[in-house]
Amino acid sequence: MYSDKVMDHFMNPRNVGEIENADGIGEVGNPKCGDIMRIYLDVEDNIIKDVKFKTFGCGAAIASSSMATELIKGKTLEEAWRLTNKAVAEALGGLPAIKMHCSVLAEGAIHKAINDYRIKHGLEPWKDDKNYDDDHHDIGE
Amino acid sequence: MDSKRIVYMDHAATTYVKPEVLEAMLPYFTEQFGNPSSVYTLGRKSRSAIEEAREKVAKAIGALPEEIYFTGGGSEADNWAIKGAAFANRAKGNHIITSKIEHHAILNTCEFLEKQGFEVTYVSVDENGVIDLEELKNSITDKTILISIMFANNEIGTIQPIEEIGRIAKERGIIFHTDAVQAIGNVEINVKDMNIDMLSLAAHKFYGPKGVGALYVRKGIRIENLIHGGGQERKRRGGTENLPGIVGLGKAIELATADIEGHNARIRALRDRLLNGILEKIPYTKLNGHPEKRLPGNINVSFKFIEGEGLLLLLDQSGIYGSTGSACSSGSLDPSHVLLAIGLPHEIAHGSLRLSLGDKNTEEDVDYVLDVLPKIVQRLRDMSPLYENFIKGGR
Amino acid sequence: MDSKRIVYMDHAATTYVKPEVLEAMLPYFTEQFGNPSSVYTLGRKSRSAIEEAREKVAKAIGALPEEIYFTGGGSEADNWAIKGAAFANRAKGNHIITSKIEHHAILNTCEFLEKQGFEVTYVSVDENGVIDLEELKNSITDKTILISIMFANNEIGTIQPIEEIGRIAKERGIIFHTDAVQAIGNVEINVKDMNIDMLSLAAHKFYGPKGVGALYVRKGIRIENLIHGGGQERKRRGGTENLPGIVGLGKAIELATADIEGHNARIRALRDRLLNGILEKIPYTKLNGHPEKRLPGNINVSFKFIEGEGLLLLLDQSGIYGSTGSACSSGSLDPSHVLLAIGLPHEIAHGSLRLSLGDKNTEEDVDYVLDVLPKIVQRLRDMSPLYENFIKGGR
Ligand SMILES: Cc1ncc(COP(=O)(O)O)c(C=O)c1O
Ligand SMILES: Cc1ncc(COP(=O)(O)O)c(C=O)c1O
Ligand code: FES
Ligand code: FES
Repeated sequence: MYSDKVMDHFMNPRNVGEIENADGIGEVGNPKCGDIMRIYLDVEDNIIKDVKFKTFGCGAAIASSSMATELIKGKTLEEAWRLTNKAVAEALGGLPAIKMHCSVLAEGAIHKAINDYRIKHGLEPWKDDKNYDDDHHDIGE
Repeated sequence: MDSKRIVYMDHAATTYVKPEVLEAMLPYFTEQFGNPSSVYTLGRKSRSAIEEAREKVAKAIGALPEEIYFTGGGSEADNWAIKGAAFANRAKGNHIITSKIEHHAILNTCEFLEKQGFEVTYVSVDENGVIDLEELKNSITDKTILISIMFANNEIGTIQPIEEIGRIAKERGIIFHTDAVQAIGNVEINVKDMNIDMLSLAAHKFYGPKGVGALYVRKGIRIENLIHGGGQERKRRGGTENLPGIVGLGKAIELATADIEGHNARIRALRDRLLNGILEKIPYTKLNGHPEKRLPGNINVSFKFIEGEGLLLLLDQSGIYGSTGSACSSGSLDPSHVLLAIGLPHEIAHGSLRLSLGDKNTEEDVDYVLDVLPKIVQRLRDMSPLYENFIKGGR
Repeated sequence: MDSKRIVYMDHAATTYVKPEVLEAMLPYFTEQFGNPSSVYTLGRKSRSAIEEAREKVAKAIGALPEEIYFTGGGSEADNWAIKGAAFANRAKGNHIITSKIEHHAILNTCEFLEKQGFEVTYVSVDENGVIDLEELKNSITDKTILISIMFANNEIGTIQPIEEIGRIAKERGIIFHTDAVQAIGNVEINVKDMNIDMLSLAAHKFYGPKGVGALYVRKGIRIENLIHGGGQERKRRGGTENLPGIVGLGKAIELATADIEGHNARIRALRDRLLNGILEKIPYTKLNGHPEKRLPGNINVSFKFIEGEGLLLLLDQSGIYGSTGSACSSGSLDPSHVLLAIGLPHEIAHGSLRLSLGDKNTEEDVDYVLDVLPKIVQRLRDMSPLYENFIKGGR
């Protein structure tokens, strides 16, 4: 069902954990429909110095968290904002169709963490065209 | 990745075929392959093999051989029973009673029938998964033609008060079907004593082959065919008989019902050792299903703060095979309807694990699982934002 | 009774499982038995075995793998196709067209649907068993939702003009199903070129196991489920997959379609030797079915003045296995509907013998039958009052 890449990131997830006094924290999901992903950012000079995650979700959700955090580490906030769930899925060697929505969580949690940082720094939050807390179970199939 | 020890604890999903069963089947693939409907010797030999298997199935559940019809599996038997009774009794009424925790072979069939103009009542269960008998009685109307309640639940293992339900149905003259796919070999069944009119079973749940099952239909009960066709199964189920499969089913049910008590005692002892170990070693864990009235090999527990698919994948890495009611591992992305019906909140249903023990499991298997499982649960909890909240909230 | 030579010539009824096929199946009973729906390794291996088989089936008929659904046999595939299309398209229309010579899996399904408010036209065939295309065209109405015409007939072997029928159905936007249970391995089939929307097949007709078949459903065609249940077969056919059976089907169809021309040439040569011998040696004998457009292994002849069941029993005594369209050997006591549809009078239908040749048959088998059969026919004729009348009348 899962590619070797997914299994690798699931078995040996990168960046699991939390950051004390993080510059930005984003959480999406809803325990009712299953998954919760929380992302912690450490930002210095507009660059993501460190990132950690905690995820309550399936193998794909954990692997997506791991891959997404790897992909934004060391990037500017603008670059991180542009990371799409599709790019995460592709970097994982693909996800089963019904598991695509798990990668959407990663995109959403990053966006929220970035905007959390922006608000804390008195900046205007960037506009998001998706509502990540919607029942994501329609996404995918 | 731990050692390559393999511990299969998903017998409720399917079992391997026992060597004696396969051996009984083998001649019927290549040598004794004749069509049982043919008049010649080769066909007649096939016919007697089938009739012998029919007698074994009948004996196992206290039925008459002529009340047993072979099918292509448990789902076909369930579909046939429900649709067959519905279409044949439409003139009498259009109301069917079943439960909220049936297998999808029943539930989705009922949904289909609702589209065809039937009405279905889905009776609730209590927190242990036991049918609410009062609700069942109260939902009977003079249009009720069928009650279908499963003998034992595949997920949480709860065994239903089948005899009582049989009595209620009989008093009101309503056909009573039970899906006994999980019960065969684990519970003593006598269809006459229990007033069961129809019963479904599937060979692959008791060390027989996949793709073959049976429906018991009490003499005198008229149901419409599901697979229309040739004159097979006394014209009630078309299709060239699955000869090796049927022979395997016969052999398997004979073995599975030869010593139910002895089998149960052994499996239950192992199961309890495992269950008690899990509850002792892993905090924030809840047993699902009835504490006593449950299948001897069934464990269903919910580990708070984690999700079941990840659990299964990590167990797999250690060679342990189980299953979960988590949404994430089901095709539909809904958590188990059974776990929801017993009142579990979504996130607790999410963290459920079913381990179903079988004949080859040993004490070493149990100890191995008790060694591996707590570490895996902890590893997932350490990744879980819910656990983090809980620990911080607790501090 | 004669020697104990065994000559099996009833391959159209069922075949033995080829050793290579059985060998491919064996690991899936005892070792590789995991439930294909499970996420763990054992389940994933089962899943890939099934998907490999699906690809083989798809390749054999020119379909896409995702257009293949496994079933419990040919009859289930037929029932599913017909009822599935009917129930799913009720809003569009309630008219179905089929032929008078379909298998009972089709005919009895249509009869059931007539009780549910559908209308069915049964198109005639000519004296060779070929569908009347004009009648078919003329029977189409704007309520017609489905045309189901078999690829090749199981009794008389006649092959239908499937491409033409596909074209007619396509032009009118009507779903076209064909029962190809007898055709697989004997006729080149390409569902795309032939405009076939649904196609049924059964493994046990081409040296695969009994109790497993498949339905091809062209992408975009919506049919209602027949076996409602779990999420198997992309939610379109519930039931734990018959893993060894499906693997066997895959292997068997690969073997059967690897060299259809070579296979046909060999079987046809044997068949013609036998057929010509019969017609030469046994007077008052008539070939049933089309002289050329017929299955390569099929012989169907009527011996005047005698009845088929006795013929089968005497052949059996000599180790020869065939079949008949005689009423006396069918459960229903009606002679074959196919033989009646091609215009045979009852007493000629009565004296019919079908010999269907297969891969293991040899020239020696043929010669043995040519030695035994004329004597048996003569023996029965000598007992027959019809023959007496004829001989006396002829004198
Ligand atoms: C033309 C045809 N259709 C359908 C069937 C039914 O197949 P099965 O007996 O495998 O269900 C058969 C054989 O019995 C057949 O010859
Ligand atoms: C309770 C119950 N009913 C019906 C079924 C369906 O049986 P099968 O998968 O053999 O069609 C199963 C198993 O999958 C089951 O556990
Ligand atoms: S997190 Fe639930 S399906 Fe992926
Ligand atoms: S003579 Fe006995 S059934 Fe025809």
